[in-house]
Amino acid sequence: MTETGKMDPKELIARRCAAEVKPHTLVNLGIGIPTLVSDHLDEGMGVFFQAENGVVGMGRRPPEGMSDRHLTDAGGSFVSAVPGASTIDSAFSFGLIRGGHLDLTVLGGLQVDGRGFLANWMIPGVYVPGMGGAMDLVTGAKRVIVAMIHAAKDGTPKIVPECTLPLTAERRVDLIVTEMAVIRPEQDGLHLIETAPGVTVGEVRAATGAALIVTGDVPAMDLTRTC
Amino acid sequence: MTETGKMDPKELIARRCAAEVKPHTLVNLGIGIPTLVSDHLDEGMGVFFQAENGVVGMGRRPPEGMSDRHLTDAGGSFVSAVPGASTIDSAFSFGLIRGGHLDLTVLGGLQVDGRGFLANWMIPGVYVPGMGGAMDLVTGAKRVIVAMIHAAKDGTPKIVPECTLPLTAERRVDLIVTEMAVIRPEQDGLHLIETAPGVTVGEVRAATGAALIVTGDVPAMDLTRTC
Amino acid sequence: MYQALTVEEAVALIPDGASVMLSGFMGVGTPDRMVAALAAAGKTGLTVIVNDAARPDRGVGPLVKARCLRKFIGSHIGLNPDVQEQMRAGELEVELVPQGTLVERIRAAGVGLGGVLTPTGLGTKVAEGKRVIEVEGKPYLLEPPLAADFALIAARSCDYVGNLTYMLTATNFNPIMALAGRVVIAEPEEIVPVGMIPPDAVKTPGALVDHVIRRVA
Amino acid sequence: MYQALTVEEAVALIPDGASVMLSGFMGVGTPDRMVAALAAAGKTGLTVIVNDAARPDRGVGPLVKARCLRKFIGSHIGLNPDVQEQMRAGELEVELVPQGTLVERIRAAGVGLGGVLTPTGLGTKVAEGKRVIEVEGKPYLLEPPLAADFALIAARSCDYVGNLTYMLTATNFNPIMALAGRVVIAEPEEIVPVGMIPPDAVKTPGALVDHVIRRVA
Repeated sequence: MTETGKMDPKELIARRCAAEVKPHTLVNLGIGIPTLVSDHLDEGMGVFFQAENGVVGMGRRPPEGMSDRHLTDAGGSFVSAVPGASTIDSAFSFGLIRGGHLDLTVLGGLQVDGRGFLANWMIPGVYVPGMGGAMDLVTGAKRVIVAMIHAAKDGTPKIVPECTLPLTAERRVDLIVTEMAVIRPEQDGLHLIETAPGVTVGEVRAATGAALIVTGDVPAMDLTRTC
Repeated sequence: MTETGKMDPKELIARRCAAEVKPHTLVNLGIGIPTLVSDHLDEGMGVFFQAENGVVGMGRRPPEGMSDRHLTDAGGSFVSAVPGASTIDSAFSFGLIRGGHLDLTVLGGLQVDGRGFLANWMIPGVYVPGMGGAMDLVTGAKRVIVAMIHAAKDGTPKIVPECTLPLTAERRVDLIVTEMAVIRPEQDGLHLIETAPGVTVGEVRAATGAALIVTGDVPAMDLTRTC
Repeated sequence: MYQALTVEEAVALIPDGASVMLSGFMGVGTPDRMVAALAAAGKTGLTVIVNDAARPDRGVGPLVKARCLRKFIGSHIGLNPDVQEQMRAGELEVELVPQGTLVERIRAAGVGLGGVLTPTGLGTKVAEGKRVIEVEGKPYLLEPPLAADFALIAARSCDYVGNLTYMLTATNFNPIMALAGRVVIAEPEEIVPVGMIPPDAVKTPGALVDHVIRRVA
Repeated sequence: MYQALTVEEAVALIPDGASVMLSGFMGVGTPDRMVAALAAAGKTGLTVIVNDAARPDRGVGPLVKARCLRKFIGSHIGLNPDVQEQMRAGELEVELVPQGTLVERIRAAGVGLGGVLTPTGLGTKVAEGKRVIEVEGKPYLLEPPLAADFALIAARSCDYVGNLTYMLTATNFNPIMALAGRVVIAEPEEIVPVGMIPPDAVKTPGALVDHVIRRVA
């Protein structure tokens, strides 16, 4: 195993996702792993982070004592605003999302299926948090990346032939990034395009419920690359 | 003829319309005669004038040299803003209009018919200015008053059994104010409720193309009354 | 021009069983004084339209805890165990609406449109039982307008003609809900003299506001 | 971050035959420098989406006079004899749209909605050939979204991330059109350093703006 192979799985996923973020774009990061993505981006890239609650240009959590209850992220946590930030109402915020003005959203997932469809908002009878802004994000963002741990804790695949959990949208997501692999859903199915350092194609296949298309050699994730 | 009977017909109409304006309301005045209505209102009434181009709390034309090209009415003329005015974009402005937030609009008319329907935006083949905001105003305002000269210059009635000109909306307007009469369209037809000073019911009937319903004595307009 | 009301006077206007829009996002930009007073007054049977259930002590939380609600319409309830519990017990009806659809449904009611044609929710549980309308070859869900008897608005500043400003992310649903309540009650952090809010800074014109809550003494 | 363009560079981006949204209301809040440069460049076959035809020397007027337009989509043409004349001569196609419908159609395109359900125009010439959709027992006209290749925006202030402010009634269609142009070009009166426009004063976030026109030297 390489040095990066020992990386915390969530950190690895966040770092790989960061390489997908292009300079001067508008990006929305979901809660959980996606939130970590911004830690791996250079502040000089000119990326503006949007949050559903109405801020474009969200910055890091401010130092203790410098927070304000009028400036929070979509989870209600204190944030700061970068120079050039703007604040908008919820209709405008979802206008940006649904209207295709958001270049990228990185979201967590409960399941992704062979069609590239995502389920990430409820487990009937078990967990019903509500969809919040997820359905609009998956429907409207120019690019959707699902960032998630590859399999459930008990080993059950989260990448499945067809979602058994309620869908978030009928849209095919653009990329799935896990601690094991990078998978690109296309018209003909799920393409395995990278494996994590030290992980074999066979190991990814074993942990995946859906068929994976492999074309030639599958390169290892480059975790040093940025866009 | 009384003193008020010698009043300029447009002034008479504007003055009578002013009596329909209630304190602390939001009012939109169309171009032409309706614009004159504000001259007959006490500035202390707390009436806010809205213009389609996005001002709530429009004031009079400013003194020479104090105008600004960023503050105009819907005709593009310089205006001022009263204390407490606000400016809004066109979507918000028509949101107020269509959404039923406008208490009253006073508009000019080409024809009004026995159903109370208004035509005021085009004469096919002759005059095609476009509807501007008129269709939204007539559709959305809580109360619509048509302020117009009773008959065309050649004596042709403008109040007709059924509009021959294209309708502005299918909505029954609330009141018609002319220099001869005040007429209230209702479900059963047009009720003649006031005559101008010195004008007889017979004279109004003669100048009107639609049937008028008269119940008992028809009082003369009270041109001193305000709301 | 408004006579500012006490929070108790304002809350007395709201009957049991009313539908109430409540602004705020995870409790940020929620009119907390009105929420507390509604809970204290023991209102019952309210239908609340709010983005999220926040947490038990934030946003709509106190109204849930005090069992004031019959129905909750919103986009997220994941961080409020009280809602989950009352929902499972059949005491609270919950209607989950995608957030962008929720705000557009409220806006549609407020600006006199007949509904929302949105791609969001197509092919999901949200689409069940709803009409799909095709426009220029693309399908959209038809979502109906959503109005309420009352809209309770948290403003930063207010003047005595009712003009409102909001601050940063405390804006969220406020300006949209202020369009869609049949009675709109604003709870500002401060009330300033008329003319002190520049016209371009007003986010909700006073014409939309029916009542203003007095400052804390 | 933007490299501000000269007005000529910006206008060179717009090909003959393009559809162009042009903000302004009777010429107030119209990007006049871009209009003049488009006319001077002799563009042809443009479809312009604009509230009104203003007057011959204002707003879209110079583009009409220079015969740059193939089609005019707007709500009012009554004060521009050039439009009336070109329309009667069959040289200019005119589509009249009620003003509130026009702005909502533009907004629908900008915010990803499938169209507008409006009561405005029902039972009038405007309804001819259009679908009527009934929602909760009430009829509404279905009006399709309206996008354009370009949106030309007149701003008061702009910073170098493209955030825009507008002033008073020069706001009008600007913030809505800035949502609906595939390429958005802003012509500000002034360009200020990043961070000088408070977040709550921004009316169009820079993320919507593709190009900014340089100040007059």
